[in-house]
Amino acid sequence: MLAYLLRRLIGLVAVLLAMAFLIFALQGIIPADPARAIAGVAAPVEVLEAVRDKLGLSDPVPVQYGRFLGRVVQGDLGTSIRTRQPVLADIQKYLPASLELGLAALLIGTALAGLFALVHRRFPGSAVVRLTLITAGSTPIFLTALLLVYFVWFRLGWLPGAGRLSHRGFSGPTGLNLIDGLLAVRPDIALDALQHLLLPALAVALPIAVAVGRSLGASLHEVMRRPYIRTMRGKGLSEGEALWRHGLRNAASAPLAMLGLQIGLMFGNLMVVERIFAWPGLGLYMVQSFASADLPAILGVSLAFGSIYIVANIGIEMAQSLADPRIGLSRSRAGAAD
Amino acid sequence: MISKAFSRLGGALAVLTLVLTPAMAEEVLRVPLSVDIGTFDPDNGFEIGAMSAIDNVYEGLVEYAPGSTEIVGQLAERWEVGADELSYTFHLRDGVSFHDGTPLDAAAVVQSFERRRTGELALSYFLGNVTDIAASDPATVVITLGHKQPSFIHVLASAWGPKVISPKVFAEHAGSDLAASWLNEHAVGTGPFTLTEFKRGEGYALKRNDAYWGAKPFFEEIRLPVVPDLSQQILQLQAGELDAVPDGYPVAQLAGLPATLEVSAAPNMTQFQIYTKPGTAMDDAAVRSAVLTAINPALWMKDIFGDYAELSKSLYQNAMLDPAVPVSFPTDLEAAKAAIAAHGPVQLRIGVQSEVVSYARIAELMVAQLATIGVKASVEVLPLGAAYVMKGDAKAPDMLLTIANPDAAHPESQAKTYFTTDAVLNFYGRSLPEADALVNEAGLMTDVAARDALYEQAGHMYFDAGYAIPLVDADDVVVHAKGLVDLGLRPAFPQGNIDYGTARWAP
Amino acid sequence: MARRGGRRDQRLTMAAAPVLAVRDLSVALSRNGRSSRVLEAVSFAVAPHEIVALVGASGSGKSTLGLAIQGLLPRDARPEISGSICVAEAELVGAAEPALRQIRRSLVRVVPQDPLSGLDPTMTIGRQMAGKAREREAIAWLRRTGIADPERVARSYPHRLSGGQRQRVLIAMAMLARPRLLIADEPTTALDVLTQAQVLETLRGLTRAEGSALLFITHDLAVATSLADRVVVLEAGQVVEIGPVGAMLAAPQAAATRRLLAARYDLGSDRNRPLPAEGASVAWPAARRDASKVLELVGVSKTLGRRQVVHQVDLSIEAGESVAVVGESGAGKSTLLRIAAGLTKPDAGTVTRLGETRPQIVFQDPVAALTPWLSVGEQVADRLRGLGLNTAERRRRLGEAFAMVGLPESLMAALPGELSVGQCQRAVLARAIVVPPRLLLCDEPASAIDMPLAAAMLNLIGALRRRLGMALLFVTHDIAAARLIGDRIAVMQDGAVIEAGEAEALIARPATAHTRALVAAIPRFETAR
Amino acid sequence: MTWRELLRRTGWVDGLAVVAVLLVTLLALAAPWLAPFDPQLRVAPAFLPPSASHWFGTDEIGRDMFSRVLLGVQGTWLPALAVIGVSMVVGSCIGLVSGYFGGWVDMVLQRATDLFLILPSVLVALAVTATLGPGLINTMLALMLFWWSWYARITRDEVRRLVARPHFEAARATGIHPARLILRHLLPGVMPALAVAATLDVVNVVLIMSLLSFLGLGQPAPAAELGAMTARSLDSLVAYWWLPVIPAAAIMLICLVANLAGDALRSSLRGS
Repeated sequence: MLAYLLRRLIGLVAVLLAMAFLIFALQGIIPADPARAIAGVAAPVEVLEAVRDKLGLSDPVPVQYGRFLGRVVQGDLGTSIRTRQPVLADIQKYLPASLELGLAALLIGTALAGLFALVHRRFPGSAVVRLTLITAGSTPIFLTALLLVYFVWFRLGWLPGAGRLSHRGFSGPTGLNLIDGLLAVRPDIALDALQHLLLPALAVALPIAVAVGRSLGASLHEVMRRPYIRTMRGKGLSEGEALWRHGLRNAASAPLAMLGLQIGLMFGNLMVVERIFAWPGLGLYMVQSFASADLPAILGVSLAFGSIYIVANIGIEMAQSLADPRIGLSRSRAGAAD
Repeated sequence: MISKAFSRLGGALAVLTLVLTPAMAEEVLRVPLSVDIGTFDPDNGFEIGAMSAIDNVYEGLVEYAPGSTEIVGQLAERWEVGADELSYTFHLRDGVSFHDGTPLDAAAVVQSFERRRTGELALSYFLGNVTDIAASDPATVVITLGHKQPSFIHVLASAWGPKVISPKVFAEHAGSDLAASWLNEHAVGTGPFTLTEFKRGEGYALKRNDAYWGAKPFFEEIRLPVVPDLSQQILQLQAGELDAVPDGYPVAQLAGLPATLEVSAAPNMTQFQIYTKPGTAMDDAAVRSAVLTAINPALWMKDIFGDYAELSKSLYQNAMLDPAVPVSFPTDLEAAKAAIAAHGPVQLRIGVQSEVVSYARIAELMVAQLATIGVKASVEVLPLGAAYVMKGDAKAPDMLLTIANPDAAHPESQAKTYFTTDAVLNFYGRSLPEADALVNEAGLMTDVAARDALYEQAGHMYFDAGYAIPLVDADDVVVHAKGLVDLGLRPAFPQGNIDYGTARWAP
Repeated sequence: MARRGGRRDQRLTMAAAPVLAVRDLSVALSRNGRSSRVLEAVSFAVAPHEIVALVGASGSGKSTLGLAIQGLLPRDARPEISGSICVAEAELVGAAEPALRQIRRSLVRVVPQDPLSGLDPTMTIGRQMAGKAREREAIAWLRRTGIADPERVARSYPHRLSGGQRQRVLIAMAMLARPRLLIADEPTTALDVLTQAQVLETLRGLTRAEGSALLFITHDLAVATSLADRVVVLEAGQVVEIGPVGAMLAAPQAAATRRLLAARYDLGSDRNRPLPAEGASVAWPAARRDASKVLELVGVSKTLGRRQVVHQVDLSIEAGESVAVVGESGAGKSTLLRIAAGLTKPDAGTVTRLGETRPQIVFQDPVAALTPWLSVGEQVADRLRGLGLNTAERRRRLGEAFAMVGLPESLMAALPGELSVGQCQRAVLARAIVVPPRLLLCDEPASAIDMPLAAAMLNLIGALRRRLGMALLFVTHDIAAARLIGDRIAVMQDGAVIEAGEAEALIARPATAHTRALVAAIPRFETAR
Repeated sequence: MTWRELLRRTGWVDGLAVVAVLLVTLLALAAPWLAPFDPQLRVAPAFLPPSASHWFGTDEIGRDMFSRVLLGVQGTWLPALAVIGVSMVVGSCIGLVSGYFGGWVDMVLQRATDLFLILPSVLVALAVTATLGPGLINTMLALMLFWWSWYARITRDEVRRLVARPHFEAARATGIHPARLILRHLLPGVMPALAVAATLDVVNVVLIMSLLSFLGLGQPAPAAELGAMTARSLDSLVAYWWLPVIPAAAIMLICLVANLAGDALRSSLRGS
């Protein structure tokens, strides 16, 4: 286990280095000019040059990359061009909102996926169920989000459609308002945070739920025909018991893998949803960084999201091996002998 | 089944929401920001969205009067220009104090202006021509220029012009960077509002400065939530959760606004222009004339801007300069078609600086218009900052659609930023020395009519040489709740710059 | 339980109330929308304590009957059932699901066919046997099935256990409920000969001790007769013969029974002629032999992972000679075969092969050995490429090969999935001999299939090798098959050849205990009691 | 399993979906000839609601929406196919080499594949288009940069699985030429899994392209790409619903068809 974690940690560092390099390599070929973004549109050439020198943008790319790596190792992701704050500090500031939204979306998504899978099992081969799910899964996320805002908030007024909290000036230790509200024994805050969270989380969760739900449905369908399920039925277990005790675990691997894939796709959706719901998270920060060619910020957020993605995938691998003891964490390469 | 369950849950939560949402006090103005405020430092920040707030917290020596390009005193009650046109003497207003209680004096002005001038900050170039800033007595500041610059007073009145920061800030937070990092998110000025909340990504809040020297603002608090998505802004405005959408409300929807909303529009110095690359088919006078016929803004302006724009009369914004002879576009479409047919296939690549909606719409329209005369046009969104490095680049698009939006309401700002050979934003690096000479000559003149005549003449030369094409001057359009008045929009300020100090609910 | 009083009068005709009474049972299942009758008017009964063997070839409907008795016919197949199944006086046909579950929980238990896939791979043995509460009881039952370290096994996941252990676990799991009726559905097909004998003994011992009746489903008449009191022979969904074992062996009534008996081979079968599976047979012609060595292995060793799979093996085969290698699974015989074929390189020792045509292999599972998406003809013809033959010549050779293995030419365009198992077997052989190799290698070709098919396969291989003059290396766990096919037999244990010699002599006078055990484990045509 | 077998096993809904995929492709190819109006020209007043003369209404500047949506199908479907096609060819070649040769070749190629698989593709695609500049080619490049790894993994796993299967071993043991072994005994077995992944992937590619458009990194203005059309007219949702909704509905339809076809392939593979 420890060896596994260590190996994955080394892998993580390798991936981060590669990612940093990729984005840095891009920087070498783009005509974009962060110095211009810093100095302003009308700034004279001398000012521009001064800013370039100050940022070290006049150095060759490998030198910049080396310098960047050196700093990253020390936990310094550079200074954002737009906010003029250390990128790390910015990430710390914006991360909790994204984390709250992402976790809630994963939770809702997984729950809905289970629901979808059960509906799928209850009405196998139902064209209506399938078409509904696929349609939901192929709607552009921004349309889903805006329709949710329009109907649920604007038209019906059931849930708030923007922001994280109606209360101003509340903050807690974790930065996740829902949890902080509970920690501070402020049910009003927790409830308010939950209300604000539901719609955007639902928007992010929907594609996850559809993809994972369909995968789980298909996987269950297959597993429930395996001989060992017949053994368990032969023991007198009911359909439900056989499904919960034996089917689900055996069917978990493929949907878990799909969940991992969806987490990768979720980062893009987070940017959209955070923008539409005015949700002050890393996605929003990233989107705004695009507009001002804020490369340190783009790089920093990419690294942050990248790390989260890798950690999430390690988690998923562990969940897979937990569900099925045959899947070793070692990912053995030796062929099956004799 | 799912939706039913969900609707029940939603209904239950809705009831709670109503109970929990605090009633809005009437003295709060809520205006959304599309983009985070990067920095609140008046010497560093140039983002359009932030300027309203910065200009309501900080004040300079002079300012543009609302609704005009006329310059009036702000912290300076009056000023004189020396006979040599190099020294400017400002007499400070009495009884002004900063938000932290420090009284305003000449030394404070000098300290702030010196920071701007020498601090290597983003906006330092504003005072590039200043050689000396001195306090001749506690209520008098004397600024000395290196060479004659009649436009200097406009520089001071610009939305981005130098502001006065409390000396206490420098005493307590100077650090090694002239307090730049502290001033990113904090502010102590003399304006009608103080900055009380700075939460990037979430929003900002200003509180009324009750010790303000001027007229007491109507609103007690200004809330500036970050609402990046325009659709969301519109919905929130219609739902009454915002009081105004300061910028970007789709013009096509203005005719059908709900009864609770209304529009305040004012002329603005937002001019859409086209810059052309040398060495394209447009160098042929006949083709150029045909293209001008097709993209004639008179043919499409209303489709995009409705009643909220006017045709540009020259390469200078209409609000800045009223030309004796406006530029004219040919109108014979049949002749244009014939010219293109005679010339052979013409393809044009139109570059736009970003995927801003108005750029996209105009570009789309121009493509459609050009198609009618047989010119094939395509649109490219340029990578970030690419527009600034197009000089001499053969792969650059054939024309660039952009907004010219000078710092100040003075033709020199426009000409020296965009047209002259050494202009920073002379995108394609084109050069017309005779016209440059006229601009330089005009820059030294104090007689406004004579000066403008020279600028106009230079403008015609740039236009006729095919450097740039003025299209449309777009209005400043603010959509807001009915009854919000005195928005204090200024033509020389960026769009949507509501003056929180004057805005109020009509009784 | 609601129907308890229903048919008392009829049951009184039997000596004791039967544990299982099947009457006039007909079952139709639909596949791909087409309904077909799988069981037709089946009637039989099982008395308490009795062991009844249900014997039939594959496709005879015996497994469907087993499922019907549990009330577990696959729902996808839309079963239509008529007639009656009574288990301990409870009627199953038409019973509600909860009642069926109650019956499965306490009255009828099943030991499924395939121990490899019959256990939930994600749960420890102890948990899936009994849940947390009754783990101690589960361990006790594991011990009673002959598992040496039941505590460890209870904590293990299925994939850590051997096939025999898993089958014992399944038996323990079934017996845990002390059922009135235990159904064992071909529980030993996938097991080694030695293990098979032990598992059968365990089954018999436990059911006898607990007083459960046993319904034993098998295709192997010898296994059936060695275990059961009575035999029910099923053919094409109908009961064709029913009666005590002794009577049936002495005077089989139905043709199906006679066919099953004829296909059966054991250590007493005549090895000088083909098995009489397909009617009367004449003696084998003598094989063409000479002293040249087509294969010579000297001091061959192979290690896979940490395990030495083959250890210092010497083996040579002369032209036209047939050598059978016998051993339990894991003895290293398959690896030895792969080394002989040149598919695996030995770590030590030398391999010498004679002849330019590389040895051909016939693998264990004939269906799996054919590429599913290519037609049979194309796959056989694959080996004719690169020989410089023209199209007509190729067609002729292909036709010859098909004729030699007894496959109609019309099947050339068929995909493997469209063939029966027997036809696949012949196709595999056709591919091996279309260009006859000097040496043919067979990897347990008769072990995964029904007895009649196995007999046919042995006959065919015997005929082909004699006709084409091929030498043969035949790997099997069944010493009876080895005796029939091999001129010589080599016995392997733990990677080493422990004994080798002329077939008859070796079986008559085994030199090692292991060989003696292998010989003893072969079921014979007599009741064990 | 052959394609013949595969088509035989699909139900009629799924069979229809397979046909519909071909239809959509034809529609995309023939869009310029099918469009009733020039999609670039202003042919009517702006913001006309759907009517008999303009089935999908007209857009902000008076172009015919029906013609633009047709062109949009072309501008969405063909790039998506290209992204998937190129990624599939590149990925499957790498996967084939990796899976067939095994050993250190497999090791090296799999590490590389892993690296691309583990990078959050949308994120890097965003960064790439943000830096290279928005545009069709750049978007496609950014997507392909990652997409191949997915197919390489599928192919490799599938090849490893097939290579371990008895029929491949048996075919290899007969001693036939390696080229024939790979082309006839291996590749056809890999294709169905690839085909399933590819059809289901259309949705992902189309949605990511629309996402880039919404974030201002999609195809520039007049280009008729469905995602961009939806994203750009999103603020008209309340006033002129058809502007964003109709292109979005077209996206859904495309995805639906592709998904159903993918399901059809998948279920017939499993032999439902």
